[in-house]
Amino acid sequence: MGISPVLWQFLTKWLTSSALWPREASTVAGQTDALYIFLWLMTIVGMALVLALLVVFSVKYRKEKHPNAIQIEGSTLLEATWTIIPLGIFLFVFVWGAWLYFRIYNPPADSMNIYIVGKQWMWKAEHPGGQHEINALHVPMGRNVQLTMISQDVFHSYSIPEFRVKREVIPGRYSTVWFNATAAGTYHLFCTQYCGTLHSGMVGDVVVMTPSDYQAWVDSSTSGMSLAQNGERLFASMGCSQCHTGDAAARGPNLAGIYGAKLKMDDGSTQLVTDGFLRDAILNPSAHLPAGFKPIMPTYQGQISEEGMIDLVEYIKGLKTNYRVQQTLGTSQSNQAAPSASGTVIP
Amino acid sequence: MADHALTHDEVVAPHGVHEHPFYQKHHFETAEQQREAAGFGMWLFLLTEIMFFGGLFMAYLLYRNWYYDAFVSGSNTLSLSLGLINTIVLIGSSLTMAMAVWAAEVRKQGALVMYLVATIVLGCVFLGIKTVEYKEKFELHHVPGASFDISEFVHPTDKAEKPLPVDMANKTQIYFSLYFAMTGVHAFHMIIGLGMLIYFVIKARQGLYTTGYVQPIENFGLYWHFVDIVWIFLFPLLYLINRH
Amino acid sequence: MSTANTIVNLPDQRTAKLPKVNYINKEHGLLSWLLTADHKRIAMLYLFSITGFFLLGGFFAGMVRFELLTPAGDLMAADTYNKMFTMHGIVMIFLFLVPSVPATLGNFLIPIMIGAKDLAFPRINLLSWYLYLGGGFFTLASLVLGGVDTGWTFTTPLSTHYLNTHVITTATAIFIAGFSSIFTGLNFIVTIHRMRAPGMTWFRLPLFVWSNYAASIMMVLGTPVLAIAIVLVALERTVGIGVFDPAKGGDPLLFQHLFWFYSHPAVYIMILPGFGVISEVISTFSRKRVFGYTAVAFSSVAIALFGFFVWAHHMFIMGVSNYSALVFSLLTMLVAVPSAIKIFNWAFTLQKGSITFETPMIYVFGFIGLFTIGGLTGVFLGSLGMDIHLTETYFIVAHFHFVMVGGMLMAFLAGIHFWWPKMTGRMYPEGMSKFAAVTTFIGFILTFFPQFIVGYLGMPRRYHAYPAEYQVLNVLSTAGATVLGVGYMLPLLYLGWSLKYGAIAGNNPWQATGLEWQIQSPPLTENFIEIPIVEQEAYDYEWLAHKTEKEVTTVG
Amino acid sequence: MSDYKVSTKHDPHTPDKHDPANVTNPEHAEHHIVGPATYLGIFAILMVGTILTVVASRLPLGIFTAPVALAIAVTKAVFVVLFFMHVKYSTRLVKLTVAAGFFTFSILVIMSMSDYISRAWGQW
Repeated sequence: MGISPVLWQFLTKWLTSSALWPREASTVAGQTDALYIFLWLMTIVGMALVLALLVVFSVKYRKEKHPNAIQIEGSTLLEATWTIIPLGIFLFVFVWGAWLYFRIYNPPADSMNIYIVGKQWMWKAEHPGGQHEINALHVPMGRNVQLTMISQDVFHSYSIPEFRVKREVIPGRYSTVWFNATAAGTYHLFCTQYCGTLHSGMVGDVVVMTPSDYQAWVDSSTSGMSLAQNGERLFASMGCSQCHTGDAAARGPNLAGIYGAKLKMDDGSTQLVTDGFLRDAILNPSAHLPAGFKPIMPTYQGQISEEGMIDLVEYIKGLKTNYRVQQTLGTSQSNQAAPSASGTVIP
Repeated sequence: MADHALTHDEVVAPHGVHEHPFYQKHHFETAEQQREAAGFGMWLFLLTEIMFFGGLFMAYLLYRNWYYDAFVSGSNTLSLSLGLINTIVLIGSSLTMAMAVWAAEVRKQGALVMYLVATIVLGCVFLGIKTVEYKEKFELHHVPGASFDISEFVHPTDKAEKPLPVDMANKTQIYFSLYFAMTGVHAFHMIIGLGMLIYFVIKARQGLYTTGYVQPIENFGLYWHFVDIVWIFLFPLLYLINRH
Repeated sequence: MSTANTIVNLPDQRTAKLPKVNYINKEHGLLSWLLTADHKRIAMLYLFSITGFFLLGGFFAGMVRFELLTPAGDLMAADTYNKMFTMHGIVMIFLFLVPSVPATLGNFLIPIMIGAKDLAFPRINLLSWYLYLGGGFFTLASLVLGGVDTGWTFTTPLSTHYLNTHVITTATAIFIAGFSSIFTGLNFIVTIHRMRAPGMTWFRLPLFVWSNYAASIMMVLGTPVLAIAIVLVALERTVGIGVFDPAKGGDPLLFQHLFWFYSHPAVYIMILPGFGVISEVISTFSRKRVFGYTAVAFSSVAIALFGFFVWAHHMFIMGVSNYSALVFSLLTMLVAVPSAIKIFNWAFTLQKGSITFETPMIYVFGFIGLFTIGGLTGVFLGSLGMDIHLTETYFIVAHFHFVMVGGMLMAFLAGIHFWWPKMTGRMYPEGMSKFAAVTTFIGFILTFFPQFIVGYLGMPRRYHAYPAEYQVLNVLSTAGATVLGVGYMLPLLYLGWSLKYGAIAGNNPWQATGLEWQIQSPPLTENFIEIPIVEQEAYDYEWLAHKTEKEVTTVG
Repeated sequence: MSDYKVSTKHDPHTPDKHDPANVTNPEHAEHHIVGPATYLGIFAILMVGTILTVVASRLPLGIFTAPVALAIAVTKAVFVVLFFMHVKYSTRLVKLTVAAGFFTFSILVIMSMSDYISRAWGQW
């Protein structure tokens, strides 16, 4: 029975394209592969050593050749050798791996941010400009891209093998990962944390485009409203602007420029305002009370979807002045409704 | 009677050296070996119990740190007096259990039965009070689940209580989950213990444990004291988080 | 068999008979087995039941491999596939690997090896078996009722809020099986501490006893944490207590902490007893004391101790603190060292020995080869940066199968072949068993080595359907699984055959030094006619030669 | 063989002592009977501890509330373990077992909390 032509085709494809490792399509891919190759060398050398010992001893000391065993108690020197050398190698691997880990999980400050929402069984990507994607992610080549990810239901895991990048997407908490794609093309996107029936269907494509192609894509796929604009509408409709007016006498803290600041808290601690902090402060305000304010803010747990939360966070992140907040407030107080035209004005 | 050490021979081997006491299993060399094995085995079992409760204590520690205000408010709805009475009752039952072990060791059958019965009575009192407390929680809708109600924490009837913001009040459910899980598992251990105590009373009345065969009583004592120790931690952790 | 290349020394088959009285024929009837307190009979009960569950788990593995033959999910529906790999994991881990060596070989041998008549608590030992059956019953119940698809890891909140299958039934199964394991461990620890024969000091114990002791400590300390985590999952599902539910303020990672606090040590619970088997076999067939006895003994204890400090390496990408991950990764590197020590000590045991290659020894060579790869690929996963790409792919599947199947199952089979003559009094066909050992080894490599590559290429684990470019490697893997299946079925056949037709083994066919080889095979109900007084070290072949010589002169 | 009872290693003059090497039971401790007087004393101490812990919870101790409560609970537990559970008079092995339990529990708590506490360090 010959090899079926289909199988043969797959075999040649496997051997010619990605025989032992997937394509290196990000800046960390090469670094991960270097560690991987080092680790295999370690394995092969270790394995060869053990095999050599087994074979040589088996041949040399088999019963026909060596009928009487010579008892040896042990050898402290030898044992110390094979304690210390592996220990040294493992510690070296630890340092190398730790370096790589911190590199992959520490996004550079100048990264562009894309939000990812995972749910059973699809990936939603939300670009700051308001572009939405399902089971796909378009990114420009040569730019640092940070993904801020959250799950709506269970644990998922965002994995792009060609980038050697993966991180769990957690319910109730933002997690981040970043990459810098180096080669244009379409790559696999997998959910790697088992998440229920259609786990293996939670896949998609990561499309890396040249900057100009990317710009063209951005322009053609906009939904008309940026995340921040959506956030602004939510900010008004949820009543946030009633208290967070930016006035010195306001019931809520001034949010303009708050992102990235160190906030003095009611309990005396200091907290850095991050995406995660903003999200938690909206859901559990009393546990995130800045100094000098009363715990009067209601919780929005269960009232805002994760996408809405992202809009709000993105809005507050970009909030530099309270001018528009006060304007909106003035309008809504007179109209009892948020102005529907606000989306058309670019802040 | 003052503490004193009896050598083993005086207790178990009054007739001749080749006789084994009736309770010695034949795979043991000596009764003493059997006794130490059983005691050690019991301790290992308690080790697993430590880790079993340990998982719950770990969860408690985490959420108490996260949701301290909710834990304080939740804790303050528990009845301090009932908790205190129960603590005294349970430590009292530990005392009677310890006395039961002593009675078995000095072979006083009447005293042994009396102390075991006293332990049962105190154990039942504890569970009775616990039932009253649980019943109150059901009536107040403080049992985690669909009917859980936070209004008591948002608008406390007791004016001395600090009202909680809604988001923190929601977290009292975690406090009550842990309260029920911890006291529930504890009460479950007590129910098992009471069942065994009844068996021991029946056997003790037949004189089984006052012939030198102390080991079952002694091992059960270890179990009962362990349950007591768990409560010694549960009482301050659940009832007394911040009462002032 | 020529005496030049074997140490097998069987009694004259024309006159040899099984001993008239032994533990198997002392009492008759089903009840005498079901109510027995004899550790050897309980070991046999375990052997039969875990073999049954191994076959069941193997069936699920086969179904998984067949589904993966093609990229599309065409053999079964997605949820059926999910149930298949879930049941494969649960059955293999909780009902096969955890009890495999301790409950069968350990149960049979530990009392004999230390010179005791039985375990300290024979009736608790029987209770363990019934609890095991109870766990098995609930597993089967969940299967019959329609299965469960949580994966063996029960990840919250998937298992608590998002699945509509029989999670609680399965949780009950694991809870009960956990207590079986606790009681076995407890029994071993007490027995090893309190029941040793006169003269049997700690450093005269066979290494098999040491490694089972270390595993028992982990069973006793780790399993209860799994039990409480499972209880909380059940409460979360039924009542909605919220401790693992992010919507109510709970932390789903807390479940991961509690779960892996047991389930990482569980890996060592599974492998340590296997290490013990390897030490016994390699010493016997090279006629030499294990190189560096103390180092091997202490490395088991070191693994048991450090094994409790490394669990979060299963959670490196799950959102644990990066600093915490650093600590756990460092400790993971440290725990790899004792295993490396063992490998080299075993290799050097061969040096200047007088080596023969009977079946158990073939399995041991297979073990050393596969476990070395399995162990070193563990270093890949313990290394933080590497773990990001490798975890949750087929690489990790390959890694733990190399350790658990390549390591533990090989060790289990080595042990079964080594002690079969002692357990049944009969030998199995040597040629056939060597063939099975080699088949298993080849089948194993073919099954799992391609998974390292397909994993690095990015294929996620637990995928029902996968991109077409991974097919070649999956086909190789499935083909290998078929070979592996044959390799596992063979022992079942010839061991069964040997029960009736095998050659009479005599007391000590391998001329091994352990106390178990100095008594009749199969042994008496209480093992020893006279409690031995131990004056020799473990693996003292000169003592054995001297003793045999004396017996020959006395008889002659 | 089941009726086999008397082991040959027994020295008839010391029926319950082990062989000279005493390896079966090297950590043997004489069995000690604790009497009612001790038990009552311990009970009194536990009662005092119980009252103390209630009193302490009503004092404004600030961040020391929990440590004080735990310290009292640990002290009470130690008394129960040492006297009610006879660990003071037990073998080294039993003492070690008790210690091992609390050690493993502390691993669970410390290593898990190391994650929770350091999550807020740095922000990524």
